[in-house]
Amino acid sequence: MTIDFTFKIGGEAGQGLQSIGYALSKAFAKGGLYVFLNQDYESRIRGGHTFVQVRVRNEPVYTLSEEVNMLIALNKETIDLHKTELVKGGAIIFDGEKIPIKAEDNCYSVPLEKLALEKGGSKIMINTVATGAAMGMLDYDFNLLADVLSEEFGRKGKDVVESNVKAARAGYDYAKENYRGKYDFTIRPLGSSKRMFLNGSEAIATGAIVAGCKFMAGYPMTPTSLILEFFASKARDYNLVFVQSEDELAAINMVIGAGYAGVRAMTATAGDGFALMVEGLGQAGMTETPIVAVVGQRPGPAVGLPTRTSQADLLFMIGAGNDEFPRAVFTPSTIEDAFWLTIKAFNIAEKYQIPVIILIDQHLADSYRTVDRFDLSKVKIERGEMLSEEQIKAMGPYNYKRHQFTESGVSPRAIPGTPGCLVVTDADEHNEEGHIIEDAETRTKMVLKRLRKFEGVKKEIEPPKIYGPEDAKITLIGWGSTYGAIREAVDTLRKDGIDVNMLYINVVWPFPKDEVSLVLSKAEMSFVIENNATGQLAYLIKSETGREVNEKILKFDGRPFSPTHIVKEVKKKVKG
Amino acid sequence: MTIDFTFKIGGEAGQGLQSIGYALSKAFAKGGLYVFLNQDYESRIRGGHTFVQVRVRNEPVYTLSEEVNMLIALNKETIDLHKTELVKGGAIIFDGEKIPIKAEDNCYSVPLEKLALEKGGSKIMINTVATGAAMGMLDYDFNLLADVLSEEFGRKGKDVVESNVKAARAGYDYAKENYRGKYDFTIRPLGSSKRMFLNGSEAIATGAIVAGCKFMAGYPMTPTSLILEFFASKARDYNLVFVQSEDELAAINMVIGAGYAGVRAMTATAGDGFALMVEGLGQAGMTETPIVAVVGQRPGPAVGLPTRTSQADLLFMIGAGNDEFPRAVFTPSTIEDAFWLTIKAFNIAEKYQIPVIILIDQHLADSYRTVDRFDLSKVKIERGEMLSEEQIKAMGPYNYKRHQFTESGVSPRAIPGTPGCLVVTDADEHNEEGHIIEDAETRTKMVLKRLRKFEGVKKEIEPPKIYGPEDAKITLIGWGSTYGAIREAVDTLRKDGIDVNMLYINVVWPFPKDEVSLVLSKAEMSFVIENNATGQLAYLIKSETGREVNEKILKFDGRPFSPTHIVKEVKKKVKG
Amino acid sequence: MVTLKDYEGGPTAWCPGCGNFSILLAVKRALVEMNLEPYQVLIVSGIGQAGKLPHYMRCNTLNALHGRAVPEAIGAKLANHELKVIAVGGDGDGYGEGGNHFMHAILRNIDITYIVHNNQIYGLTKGQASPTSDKGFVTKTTPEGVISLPFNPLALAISLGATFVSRGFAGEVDHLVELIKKAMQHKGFALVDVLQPCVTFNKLNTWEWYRKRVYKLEGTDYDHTNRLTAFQKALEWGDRIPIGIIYKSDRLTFDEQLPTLKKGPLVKQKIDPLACEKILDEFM
Amino acid sequence: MVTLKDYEGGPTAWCPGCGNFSILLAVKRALVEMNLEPYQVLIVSGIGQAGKLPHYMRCNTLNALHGRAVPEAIGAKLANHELKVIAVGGDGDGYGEGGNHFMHAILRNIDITYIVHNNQIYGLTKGQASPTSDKGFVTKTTPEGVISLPFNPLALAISLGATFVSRGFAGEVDHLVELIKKAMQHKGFALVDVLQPCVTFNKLNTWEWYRKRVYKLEGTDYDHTNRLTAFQKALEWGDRIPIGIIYKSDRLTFDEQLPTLKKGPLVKQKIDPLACEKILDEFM
Ligand SMILES: Cc1ncc(C[n+]2csc(CCOP(=O)(O)OP(=O)(O)O)c2C)c(N)n1
Ligand SMILES: Cc1ncc(C[n+]2csc(CCOP(=O)(O)OP(=O)(O)O)c2C)c(N)n1
Ligand code: SF4
Ligand code: SF4
Ligand SMILES: [Mg+2]
Ligand SMILES: [Mg+2]
Repeated sequence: MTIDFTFKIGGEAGQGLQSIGYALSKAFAKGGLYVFLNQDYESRIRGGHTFVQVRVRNEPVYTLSEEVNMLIALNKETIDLHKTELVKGGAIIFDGEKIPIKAEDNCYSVPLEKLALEKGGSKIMINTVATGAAMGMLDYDFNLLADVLSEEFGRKGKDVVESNVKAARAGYDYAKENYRGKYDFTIRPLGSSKRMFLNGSEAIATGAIVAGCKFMAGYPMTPTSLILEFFASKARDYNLVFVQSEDELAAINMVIGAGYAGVRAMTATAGDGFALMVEGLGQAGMTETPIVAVVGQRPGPAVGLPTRTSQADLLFMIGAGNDEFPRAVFTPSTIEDAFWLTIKAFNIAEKYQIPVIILIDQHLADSYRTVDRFDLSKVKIERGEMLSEEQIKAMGPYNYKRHQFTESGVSPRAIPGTPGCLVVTDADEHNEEGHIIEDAETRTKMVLKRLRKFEGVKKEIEPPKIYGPEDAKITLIGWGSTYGAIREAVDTLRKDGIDVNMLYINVVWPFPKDEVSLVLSKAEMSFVIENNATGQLAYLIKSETGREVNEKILKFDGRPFSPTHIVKEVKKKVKG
Repeated sequence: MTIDFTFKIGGEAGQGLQSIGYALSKAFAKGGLYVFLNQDYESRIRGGHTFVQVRVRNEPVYTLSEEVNMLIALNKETIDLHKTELVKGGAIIFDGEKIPIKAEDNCYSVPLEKLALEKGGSKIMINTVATGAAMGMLDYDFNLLADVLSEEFGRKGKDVVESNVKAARAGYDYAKENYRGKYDFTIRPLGSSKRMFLNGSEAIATGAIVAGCKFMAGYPMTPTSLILEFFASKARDYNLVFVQSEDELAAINMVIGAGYAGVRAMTATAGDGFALMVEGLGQAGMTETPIVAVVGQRPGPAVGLPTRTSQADLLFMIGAGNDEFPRAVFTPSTIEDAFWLTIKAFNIAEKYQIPVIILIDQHLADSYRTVDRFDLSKVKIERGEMLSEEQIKAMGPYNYKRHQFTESGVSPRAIPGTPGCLVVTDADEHNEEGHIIEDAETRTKMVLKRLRKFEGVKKEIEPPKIYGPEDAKITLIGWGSTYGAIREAVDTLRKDGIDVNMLYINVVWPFPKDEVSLVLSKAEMSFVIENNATGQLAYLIKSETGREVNEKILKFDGRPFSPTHIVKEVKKKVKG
Repeated sequence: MVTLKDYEGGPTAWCPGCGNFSILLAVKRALVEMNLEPYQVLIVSGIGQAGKLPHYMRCNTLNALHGRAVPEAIGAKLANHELKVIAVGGDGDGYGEGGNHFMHAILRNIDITYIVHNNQIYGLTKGQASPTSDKGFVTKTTPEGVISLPFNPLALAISLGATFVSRGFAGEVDHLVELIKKAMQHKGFALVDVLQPCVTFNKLNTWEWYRKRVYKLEGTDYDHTNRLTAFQKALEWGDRIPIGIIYKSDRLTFDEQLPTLKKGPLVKQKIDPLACEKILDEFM
Repeated sequence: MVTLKDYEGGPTAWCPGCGNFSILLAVKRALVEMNLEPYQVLIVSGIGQAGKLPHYMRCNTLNALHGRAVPEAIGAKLANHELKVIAVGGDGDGYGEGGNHFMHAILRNIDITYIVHNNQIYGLTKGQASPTSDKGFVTKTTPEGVISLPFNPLALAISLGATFVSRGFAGEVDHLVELIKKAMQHKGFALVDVLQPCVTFNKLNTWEWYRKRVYKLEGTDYDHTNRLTAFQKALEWGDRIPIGIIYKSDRLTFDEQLPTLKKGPLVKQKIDPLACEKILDEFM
């Protein structure tokens, strides 16, 4: 049987919607099902309106769905706002004792608060009861939920685990006893899973640790604070240092200091915070210091909508900084991509001694998905030309030149503190030794040396991938977190007889000019799909290839694309 | 008789070369001649090697010349380095008592130090003696030089004036008596001039004051410190406030505060300093606060070559800031342009409530030229929609909405402090009142409202100008300070029978797409000429028009273009 | 007569029980008691929970960038020094991101009032350490506890020659109202650091924690005009935490020292290009 | 044995007579007297005349951005705490552009030495006021004289709990050598603010001006362990200007408090992807 079931859990900030969503997801994941979880929240801690969506499938899932099968409403507003999103036969779970509505057929009242107090001993358990109730409605295996609760609350002691399990059980039993039969949709485990369930931030932070990033400095900012927090939480066990800096300027400059000293180092911020790091980016470029910066996009300009998603910083990333220097900008599309591109970011940063930007957005940062466990044996650590103590010795005392002219433009690195060599570099223009200069000739050679490195970077970049048949008539083009939505839109459109494929760009700089040009030359019609108002990828494609994309599907309200939305927009243009 | 005479005055920093150059220039300007002065200096205060070039013509002059007619050498290094630049018959003036060289035919020794001590009473007068000597060699009207010295030293008292005039006279007489006859080139006044002699920084600072800019905040940085200093020096007389801020972040945010409060306000920095203002730029975009920022380019990345020239921040200016918002980027080509575009910058900033960037470079900032006096009666002050107290009253109490939706996207401004209205704005996304919001609908409308303003800005921009015949076969394209060099190159090339014109872009954003496209469609061959390593204008042209410029003449060593260099490069490609 | 109703704003987005509500009330009450109309007041705020304050009342509002409330307030004040300008922000906002501006505003002695909601935590970003977090405090970014010394805004302000240095507590609204009024009446840069319980993320420095420790300087024989004892007082933190005016002195403000502003606010100065001919003369 | 020759660098670009020469000499002498090899030392400098210092000697050098020497030094120190890390910069660099980092480095008590060439002027940019310029000082940007109070780095440092606060004078090289050595031996963030005549642009605070006023604390009965009297001493500026250690105390450094660094410098830690399987387990 095909399962494609979406829960929407709505209420106020502070009601613990996220833990309902997470517990449900984990329980399904443990049952071998595929899960996608996304969050919509306001820039506040309590109150307002917020929701979490959990989509469960028996096949891999890459994105959210607009069609809701079960609405778990912790307040009345949720019902008012989202009732219409329910599919036919979709259920509403709510606490009828607290939310006085005219209960229609699909409204299943569960005394959440009462059960929480009775069985869990506290109102805090309301969300656990709700989680249990949802599972009961679907007749899912309760033990898997119990496992999740044990893991989640294990740290807090046995008592806490027990009362949570009891509360969940109470909801489960209540729903099952009262509504099974009337409500007959069922989800069953597919088998025991070996999949992980994590979000983009966790994937990047994990990728960084795996890649050997030992130092992170950052200033908290949505949507990348979790990257900092995750890294900080692993400091003791993995020999890391995290510094919460006084501002973003300090963060990137600390990272440069650490990179100079020979350690893999990273910072994470939002586009607006990155605006404060632009000078530092240039410093990394000038001193040829490898650094990695994660930039999480959210709507702007300035502070904008702090907790929402956006893809409007693409051109900013490519052009940021005075004068010209090589950089790479990665735009991971999925959780897996986020993990592997982070590792690659460190490799490229060190091999070419350049800054690498990992450009994500709130939607990728905050959305969870079930993915196959990363195979760590496949991780390659490439630190580039790094001279050993022996090699330094062989050069003769103090003959090392940090910015030596080479054919590739890459000058071997040395670790400051190595006997017999000095590592000298400068934010000013400098000579091979790293000392400040004024003359035109050295300047010209240094500029060319730095720019030459970009040729090497270009060769490292894998061509963008096509999803669907190579020779489709219509090509949908995207970058970043829209991968899932476009991919599913392609599936749907093809089913509906529209010959479409997807071109996906997860490295926007160096831009894969030839490949994109080739694909566009083959397509009869092309669309870009972007979370911005002007079509920045379309602009970049035109700048780089001279080719115009035919249509733009743009959205800049801070909310992610759904496949349905894309399908509708494509059809409008294709039929019209 | 045609006069085209170049002085090169060389020596160490701190020897007062600039005052020689300036005094010579002013004396020629007073005699109705046309003068161009450019400076080459290192990032140090004393020592090293530095020079000033003064070019004098009997016709308007727009740029420097590589051919030196008279080398005024205050040290031996100057002779060693620049001797070869002398034209046939070119003279070297030096102090033979101090610089022991084998005097060749064209070497005219003047005992500068001796005369300075004897006649001026101090070694400081060496440069005044040298100035006099140069004038004596050319048999120029001494009284004009005496006038300049009186003006220059007037503030310091009669005695100082007198000893300077004496010192100059001593040099003048010595040269005339000893070398006239042997050296027979002469420059004579053309009549009494009504021209100004000023540099780009002064033109911009003056333009700002004329435009009614009342507030400037800035952090010193070459090459725009003089703009700050000039403005500060006029504070008392013109009712201005200048604040030297603790850093660039403070500078732009103070300017935003002042702009919000209803005052025309400006900051000035270099490209590297602007890197610290990027978040502020977005804040101006988001809050729709008019501000003007002058950015002086110098080679980078990071600190680079602090005192040299560059044009490598073009794309950075256009793309800086998270998310999308309208801005204008002006790239003045000449002193006159700098003045008039500064005034226009304030008008556009206020009419459309956007940030406007005036992008210059060290060469324009520091180079002086004789220009016709600005006709201040032609200055138009356009403050855009600014509600008066009466209009506010008429709206009814507290009905004013700072970010009201309008067709043009422009919402009328009000001065905070006006009775009966509140001016509310926010770095977060906001509603018409200016209060923070979260909803998708308002967000979308606000983005579109802001972007709509750009359509208005586009209409304000004058099309770029062509120099030379409209239908020339070859078009040379430039922006910013290279105007003069390209213009003269066009003249020379045309004389040499090459059918060339110049397309000059002094507003790069909004980009004059249609006009540039048209010109390119007509030209058989096109060149961009830029002080950067990748050809940023060429890239922008391609991005905007889809057209490829055929050739790039690039230079990124921090030194300005000369017409000769351009002529040579063009000929290489045209003949080849 | 101005009343509290004149300052009534839209719905708030703060957590129930948050100390910010008391500060909001105190600000409104102070303005009412000073009989200022909303249009005469400009509040420039930073980004954070504290930074939202002006949205929840009625007055001219410039909600600035995170950390930049002070420079934007300075720009506005110099452009129109007839406005009553208050800058508002959080401890992260003002002492972290905006630390440099804070210092230099003190040196300039610009005539604005700066109210810092000091909850010793990053509230809006959900609970990271702030510059004022106590040592050992476990937060999301300091899983092993804070290892830096807490930033002491009062001692710092006194060290740099601030002319009005005070501390309030959200749990003492009447006292806070008086402080804010005095700060606004003071000529020069006036700091009001307000201890503000964050009930959601700061489980260490709670209402109770503060209430137990806080005591008022008013009524004691404390002399807030002596810089040295003020410095000593500013260092007091632990079992007893003083609130009130810690230090006050007089010194010319930045605005007073600008000859230009004696002729009236910049914003009211005419723009007259033709009056600039003299500048051109200099170039002739 | 390390000698001065080991530290000999290329030609300088400073003005003849500039106080920077003495500071350069003092730094070299201190390093020699501590018997440190150039490869063991990292100097991170800002931008300005002062920032050029490491180019004129021989050691590991990271010439950072204007105002950012301290954060870059912190990053380098935490990455390799076996390096002897000195940060160097000017007064504009460190107290203007870099003011925020200065404050927070003090709070962290990172184990680096920070030498500030305090010439009370912006030298490299040709004579604008600096945060430490005296009131009334006429410069290119303050044609009517400075109207802000001068920044007092020593008082500020003491107010924030700095553990080593000192002032030297370029005219007292032997004394300065000792100060720098003590600062480097000190565990924690050590400030050495050095009065440095700028002979070209600062015609107020000249060699003579300083020489007349400066006196050494060493040899007096001054006790640099008392924070309160230290604060008082830090405020002394005018007819008499103290040089020497103003304040010294002990407190755990940031680096000492990081459990990770007990296992050796980060830069020597192995990279081992396979050791990270446990993190993945958490997601299962
Ligand atoms: C430049 C920049 N960096 C980071 C942020 C993210 N941010 C928003 S509020 C905040 C800190 C909130 O703490 P605080 O200033 O103490 O205010 P509170 O919420 O506690 O009142 C941060 C880091 C931002 N908006 N801008
Ligand atoms: C971000 C930035 N802003 C401004 C400058 C220009 N700048 C270079 S040195 C300097 C100040 C020099 O003064 P100080 O730090 O006191 O050093 P000094 O030259 O006096 O030793 C400035 C403003 C810069 N390089 N970078
Ligand atoms: S998070 Fe803390 S500071 Fe923010 S509103 Fe809630 S209680 Fe107040
Ligand atoms: S300008 Fe001043 S600080 Fe700079 S080198 Fe010259 S004397 Fe020294
Ligand atoms: Mg806070
Ligand atoms: Mg200085």
